[in-house]
Amino acid sequence: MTDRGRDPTIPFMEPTLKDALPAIETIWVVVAAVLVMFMQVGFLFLEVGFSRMKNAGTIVPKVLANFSIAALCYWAVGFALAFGGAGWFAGTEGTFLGTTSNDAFPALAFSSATVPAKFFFQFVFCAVSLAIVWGTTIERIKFGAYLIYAVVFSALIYPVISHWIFGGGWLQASFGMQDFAGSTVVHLIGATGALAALLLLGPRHGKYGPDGKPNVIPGHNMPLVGLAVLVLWFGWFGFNAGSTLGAIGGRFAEVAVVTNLAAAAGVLGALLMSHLLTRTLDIGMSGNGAIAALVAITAPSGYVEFWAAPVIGFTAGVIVVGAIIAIDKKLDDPVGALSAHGVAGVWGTLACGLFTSPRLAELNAIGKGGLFYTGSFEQLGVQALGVVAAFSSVFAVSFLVFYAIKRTYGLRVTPEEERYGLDIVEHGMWGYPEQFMPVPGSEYRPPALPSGWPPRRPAPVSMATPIQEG
Amino acid sequence: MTDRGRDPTIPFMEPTLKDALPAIETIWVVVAAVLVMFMQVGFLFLEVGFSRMKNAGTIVPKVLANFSIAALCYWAVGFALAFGGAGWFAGTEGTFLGTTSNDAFPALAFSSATVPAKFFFQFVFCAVSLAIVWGTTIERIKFGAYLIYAVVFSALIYPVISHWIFGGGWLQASFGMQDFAGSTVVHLIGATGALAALLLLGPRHGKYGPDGKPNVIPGHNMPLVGLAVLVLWFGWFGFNAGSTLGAIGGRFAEVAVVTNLAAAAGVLGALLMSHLLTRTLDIGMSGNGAIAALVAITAPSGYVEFWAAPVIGFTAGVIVVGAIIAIDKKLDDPVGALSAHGVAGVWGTLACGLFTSPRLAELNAIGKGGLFYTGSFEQLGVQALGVVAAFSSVFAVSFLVFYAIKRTYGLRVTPEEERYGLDIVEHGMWGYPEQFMPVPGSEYRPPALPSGWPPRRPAPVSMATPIQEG
Amino acid sequence: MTDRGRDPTIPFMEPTLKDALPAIETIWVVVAAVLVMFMQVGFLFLEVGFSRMKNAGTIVPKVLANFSIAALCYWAVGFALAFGGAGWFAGTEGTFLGTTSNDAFPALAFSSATVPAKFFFQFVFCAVSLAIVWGTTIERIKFGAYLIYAVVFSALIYPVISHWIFGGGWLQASFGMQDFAGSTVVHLIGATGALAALLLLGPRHGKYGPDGKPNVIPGHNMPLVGLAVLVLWFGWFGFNAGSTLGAIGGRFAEVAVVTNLAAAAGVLGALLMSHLLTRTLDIGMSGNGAIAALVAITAPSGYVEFWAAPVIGFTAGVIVVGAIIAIDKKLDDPVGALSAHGVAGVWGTLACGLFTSPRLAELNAIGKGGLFYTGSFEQLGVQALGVVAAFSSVFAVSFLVFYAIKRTYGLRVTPEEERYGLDIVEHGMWGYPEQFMPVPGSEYRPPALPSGWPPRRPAPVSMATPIQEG
Amino acid sequence: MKKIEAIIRHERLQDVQDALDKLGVSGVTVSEVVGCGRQKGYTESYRGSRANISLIPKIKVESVVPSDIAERAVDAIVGAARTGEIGDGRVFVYPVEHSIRIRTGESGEESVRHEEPVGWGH
Amino acid sequence: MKKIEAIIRHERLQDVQDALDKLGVSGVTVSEVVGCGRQKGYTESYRGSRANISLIPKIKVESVVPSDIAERAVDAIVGAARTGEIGDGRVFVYPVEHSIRIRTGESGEESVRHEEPVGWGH
Amino acid sequence: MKKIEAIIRHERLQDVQDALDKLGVSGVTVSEVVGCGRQKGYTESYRGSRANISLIPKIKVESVVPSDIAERAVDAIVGAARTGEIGDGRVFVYPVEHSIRIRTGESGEESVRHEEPVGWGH
Ligand SMILES: Nc1ncnc2c1ncn2[C@@H]1O[C@H](COP(=O)(O)OP(=O)(O)O)[C@@H](O)[C@H]1O
Ligand SMILES: Nc1ncnc2c1ncn2[C@@H]1O[C@H](COP(=O)(O)OP(=O)(O)O)[C@@H](O)[C@H]1O
Ligand SMILES: Nc1ncnc2c1ncn2[C@@H]1O[C@H](COP(=O)(O)OP(=O)(O)O)[C@@H](O)[C@H]1O
Repeated sequence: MTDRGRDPTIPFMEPTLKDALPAIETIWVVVAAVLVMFMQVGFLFLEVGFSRMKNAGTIVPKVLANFSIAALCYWAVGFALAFGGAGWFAGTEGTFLGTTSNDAFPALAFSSATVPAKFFFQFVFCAVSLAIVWGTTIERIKFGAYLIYAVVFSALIYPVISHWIFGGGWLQASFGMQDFAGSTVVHLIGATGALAALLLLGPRHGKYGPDGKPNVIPGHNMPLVGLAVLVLWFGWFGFNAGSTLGAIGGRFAEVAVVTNLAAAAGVLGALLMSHLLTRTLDIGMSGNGAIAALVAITAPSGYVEFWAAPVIGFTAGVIVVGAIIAIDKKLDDPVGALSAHGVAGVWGTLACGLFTSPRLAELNAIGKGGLFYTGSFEQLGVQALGVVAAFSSVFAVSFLVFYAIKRTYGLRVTPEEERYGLDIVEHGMWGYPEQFMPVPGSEYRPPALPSGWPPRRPAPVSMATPIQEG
Repeated sequence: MTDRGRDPTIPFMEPTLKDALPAIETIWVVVAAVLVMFMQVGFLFLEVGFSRMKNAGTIVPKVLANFSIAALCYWAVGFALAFGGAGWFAGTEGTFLGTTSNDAFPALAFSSATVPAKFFFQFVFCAVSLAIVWGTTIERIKFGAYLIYAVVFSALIYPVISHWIFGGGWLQASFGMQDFAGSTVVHLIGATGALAALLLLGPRHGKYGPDGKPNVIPGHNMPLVGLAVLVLWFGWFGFNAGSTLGAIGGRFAEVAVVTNLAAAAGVLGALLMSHLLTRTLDIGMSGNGAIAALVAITAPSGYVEFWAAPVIGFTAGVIVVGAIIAIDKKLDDPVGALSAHGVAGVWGTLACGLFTSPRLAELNAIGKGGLFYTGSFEQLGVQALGVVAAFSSVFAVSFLVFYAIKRTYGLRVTPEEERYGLDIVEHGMWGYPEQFMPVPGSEYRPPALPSGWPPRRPAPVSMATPIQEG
Repeated sequence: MTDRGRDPTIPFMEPTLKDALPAIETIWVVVAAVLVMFMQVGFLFLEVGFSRMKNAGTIVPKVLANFSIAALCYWAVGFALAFGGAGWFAGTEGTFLGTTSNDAFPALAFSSATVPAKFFFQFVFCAVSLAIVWGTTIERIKFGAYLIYAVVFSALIYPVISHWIFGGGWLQASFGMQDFAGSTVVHLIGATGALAALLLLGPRHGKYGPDGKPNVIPGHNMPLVGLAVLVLWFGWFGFNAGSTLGAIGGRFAEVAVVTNLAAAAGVLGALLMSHLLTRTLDIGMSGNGAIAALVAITAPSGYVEFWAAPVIGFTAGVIVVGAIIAIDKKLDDPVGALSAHGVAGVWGTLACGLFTSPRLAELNAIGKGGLFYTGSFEQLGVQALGVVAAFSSVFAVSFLVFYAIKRTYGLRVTPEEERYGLDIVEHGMWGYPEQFMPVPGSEYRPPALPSGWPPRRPAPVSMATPIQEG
Repeated sequence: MKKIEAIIRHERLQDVQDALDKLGVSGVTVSEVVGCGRQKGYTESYRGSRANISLIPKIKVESVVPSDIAERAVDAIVGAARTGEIGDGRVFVYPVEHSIRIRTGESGEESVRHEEPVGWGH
Repeated sequence: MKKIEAIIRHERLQDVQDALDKLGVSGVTVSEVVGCGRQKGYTESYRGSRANISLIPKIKVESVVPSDIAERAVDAIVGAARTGEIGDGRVFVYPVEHSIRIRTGESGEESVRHEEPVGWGH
Repeated sequence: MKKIEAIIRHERLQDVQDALDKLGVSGVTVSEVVGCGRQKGYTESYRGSRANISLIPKIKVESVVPSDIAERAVDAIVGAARTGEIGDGRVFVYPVEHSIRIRTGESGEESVRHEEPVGWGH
């Protein structure tokens, strides 16, 4: 609360349109940022649901610690590197948010939203990208490894690449690469880090039999996976529609519709594929389909017409199921991050080269129309270049960092620790204690009430017994 | 990200008030729509929490598939039928959102929010209504049945009825039926479909003993039911307050307050009734009370003064408990959809005929004041007519559709499949695998740590043992 | 839906800037209020996760009932007492929201948001404060005790104290106490009530051994604790940034950034301390660190520059871990409410006296700069006074109320009831029935499928067996 | 005294309880087990891989009965638990040397006999 | 050797463990069971219907002990598990033919004897 | 007939099943137990307090076998379950008086014998 109202010494001046416009833009950017921040709940439960019970608890401090490290690093240097100037490689201005003048961040200057709002929005993007990295590593990575890589990723890797594509760097400025909300910048980058980590980490104990065949290690809680998917879907309206960085002109509503149409088609594509390939409707894959479609539509969301959205999304849903099954044969990716964020991220980025409508390319003042409008492969080529550039640079740096961690601190818990589970080993307690140990006052099960207890309760009545069912 | 900022060739023109006003309206509509979309989480966990563990997983792909089908069908034809013109029976314009001109959708033209925003908002309503249908069918319906009915519902049933009452159709235009946010349009329609499905489906195996007495088949997770209720409550602020389709004038804030007062009274009404009728405070019913009150206030939320809200809500809370217990004697409705959405939806719609304040009827330019203001039964009659018209048409069509499904594809899994559970039968895996099977590396329980493991851990210390408790 | 659009008799007048400005402010206030309302999910799962399974269900109706009682009481008298006038002790105008004129609520008049929006925002604050009270009481308090205290708290205690500090009462007006969003008003008050309840209630059976040593009674679900923490974090953006009661000027975005930086530092501080003191990374404490930091930054969020936020938050994270361990030696506070809301609330309030920047003190027109800017202890003294005044008055009244409850209705369930668990005793059913009893059709485990069932399933294939793992 | 241990299907539990109750058995102890024998397991599918579960959930019912009614008890269980399908389970009989009722300390056959049926679960 | 099997209340487990430990029993195996006997079940209420639960959670404690201490072990268990309320449970004693310690392969009474108490759970 | 009861480690279960299957054992019943013996428990830490868990999860495997193969069955189990670490568990052998296969009613040794291995879990 402030007290301006009560203080007569302060002349109250009626705000003008000049005050109203930035407020309008800023409200939408902040709301969108808050929605994106909430996506952390999605990543938390995607990993919890796809883990075994003995490894479910550790994901909580993991998510909190990663988000926190990213918050501080992105504030300290990340935002400056990403948007603090129009250099081809990286920005320089605005460490520690030292300046909040819109001109200091040229690539974001098209919106009159305030700089702190834009900073907040860009930070939550960084946090999403970082969260994606860990999907391949659950149930065996050492907790400390998170902390080390998180610093490098949020202070260096993500900011620099995002500068190239979002911040006016070489891919955006010189080539006109189109990535409206980050199929490449956020999702492919995260998945690339995930791949580097996985290659050095290896599969979970028991994932592959002596014959090399992949075994089933089911996640312990599918309803929570469902929560994760819907929460991510919810947050994505901030993610894509917020990337307009403003509300005036109303584009953001169209982006929201495009996003939703794609996600919907993705679910159906994945369910169809799952039924064709596995003769069952895999629960997790229906969710992966939604996520893959959301990832795929992220880059095109600001560049395509409504009709293209279901096409892009459905394709993503189909691709992701195939990718998960194929990758699972050799690489142990419990949540499907490589497929849903990596493969789908590539598809989404390339999709701009196919579906971008010239009208919107012009409106955004980046790149040209896609193949289906212009018949030219130019934009498609630019998109491919961007994918290659982002993937290769992120992979190289990430592999190096994880390799260094492996050689020094160590990347993976011991086989015994892996068998006992990360919760008890890293945190001294199970994530679901009563599932694993006697608890005072709840020794396995609480003791039974004596008959007629509690007195308030009415008299016994017969309960359905199996036979009555038979 | 766009690049307008960096491109000198684009003259930057300062937006005017004409640009600002639609942006303001659109922000609120989009935010409200996103809140309503999130209600899917509520329906997911209402059904998960009220199911047995063996049937909890299937609800995830069910919710995703239904939401997705609705998204595509409502985009293709639903929105056009509902709002694309002022015909008495249905609209025609705007299939596939082919036009985004506000004039094409007269019933929504009072708001300057953009058409895509309005479309998005109306679609999530359709998705909520569809989600309600399935509450009566859990734990025994075949997955395919969802998909077939979802198409008919979101492409035809919901759009046409909503046109009658929201879209300028006969009930709204010729009779002035009042339903601000859809007690009838969204909730009663959904519950009606649920009734049709239930009648053809029958109760869960074991629900009724040989003597016909209802047995207790408790849902497996009450905390998740609590999550569902709070998430629905949260989303309802978008649902009701968003139905103003704009922020200018500030009515939406009053609607939010009205909504909250009603829900609060509903919880207390339900707890009171539960205590009177069952001599205990039923956990699920406290939640049903909140939902019933929210459903009941949905129609009046834009038509009544603050004082009326708690009255309407409390009554709904009282009614729903009685209805659940009564219905349970003959019909197996595990989540209480018939009571919370159907009975309460009827009550809420009729409540307009009692409590609508003339001031607000005039402001909304629909219908007249209610009995308690005008002493006239006219509006009450109109409301009753609307209820009958909506219920009978939806019931007829839905029964037909489900009957056709039953005769062809089949509506219900076999008794064996029902016993095994839908998760393993439809999806090949349990929703909570470790509760049902040994999992590699977690054979029932993870193996114990040898003493002193892990080394980082401090030396043993005595733990509370039952005797110390005694 | 309204029908203004279709009705020709209503002249449509283009809104002006005078209409737009309040709409902008009101949108943000309502959105913020909805975010804060959602924090109830956070409190629900904080308590569910930290309870034993036998006591998890009761928390659902508890949260619903408390929120509901607060809604009605705050509407009836609370808001009037808190903001209905500038009296030194309490306000008087606006019971039952009888007036919605901005002038009737002088302390809030600085914002042009509508009164219903402001009311809604202030109510959800009251509900948060009430929710905090119960953290110390879980697993043994009688349900009825909630209801009685909730009335007194939301109708009297909270409104009066918040008037002193938010509503233009003596602490704010005469002393210039700084509490931007309620470290004292909301969090310390709640924790004070929690302390009073705990002292009269005593520890859970078995918490302390015969030797007086605290025993481990672990909460049953750490992933849900993680959900709680992220949901609270999410809601806090409405809590702090919404306390600007408006968007124009853009301060709210800066407040959001400050809030996030503090929370992030809090997580890291708590993890560090947890590792130093317990040689493990306690899952729950990482969450307590985030909450403590959010509580601590609540008061300063509108008064400090970016740099101060991580300092305040980190300190809070460090403090809370020490406080939890220290308090646990004598007082049984299962969720750590005394530490995270009480101790951290005090720290946050005092922090204004250290870190408030003169620039912002002036902008808010309350109090002076902090010690580190002015070198003067004046503001620090004022803050200390505020803490003492709020704590002592709330403690006195709350202790009295709980004492009265104890003597009359009774505060605690019987030892037998406590052993059986509150779910079965108060609500007649377990929160997780299948964990405790055979359920028709799910006798412990559902029966197995015969081989080859269901026919759609493909032929058996070897699964990872422990030996293959070895 | 004899100990009768039966491995049965979940859905037959209530019948078995009733049958024993009729014979005047003083009580039964029930536990969840998994087992394998002739009955084949079932197949699961997850993210494209498949697994075969061979250990099938069963219910184990244990009751110590006076020697004189042991045979009838076995027949009662077999009758109540049979479905004729593979997987019906087994009944085993073991010798018991002592039996003590903790509450009263009484021991021997008396401690495992009672008179009229109690009606478990009704 | 004898096998002692006791069905007891959850809250008496630690006492029983301690009592056996004192006697130099080499170990115990504990499992969760449900049972019915004289003790009545309890009633639940859900959405207006009511159900009666007859199978009550108990703890089963099994220990194989040398014949010479079997009697004392039984008495120790009865003493430690008794509350005097209905539902205290039973103790049964069975003959054992062999016992092998897997780790060492040693068999016979030696494999189920040990010297000084270990202090389980302390 | 003899009843063989083995308390083993989770991770040895599949080996023990296979070993018994090879011997032509007709089936096994498996249950989860916790136990204490020489093997020490482990320590947990929660919000600053510490607790020591003494009851360690184990798997109990029960199989009734014809007397003639009892000895070989015991050896097979011991061989399959041994790791040499403290906590490997025990094998106990008890006499069995009758065995009935519920489905067929056939009783005696025949009811617990079968011919070729089934390949449980493969
Ligand atoms: N020899 C045995 N020892 C112990 N338990 C057995 C034995 N044989 C069978 N069982 C138990 O009986 C259950 C049913 O046996 P199975 O051979 O599958 O069917 P059926 O008894 O109808 O032939 C198995 O799952 C197992 O738990
Ligand atoms: N004849 C029996 N065989 C096996 N277990 C029994 C037998 N009689 C009682 N029990 C077990 O002992 C428990 C307590 O027995 P009950 O008759 O309820 O109380 P009490 O032993 O005090 O008379 C029962 O729940 C059951 O598990
Ligand atoms: N006398 C006994 N009676 C019943 N079970 C026992 C006995 N001794 C040991 N056990 C079981 O065997 C398990 C392993 O025994 P332990 O002494 O810890 O290791 P080891 O058998 O290698 O010496 C224990 O956890 C317990 O379940």
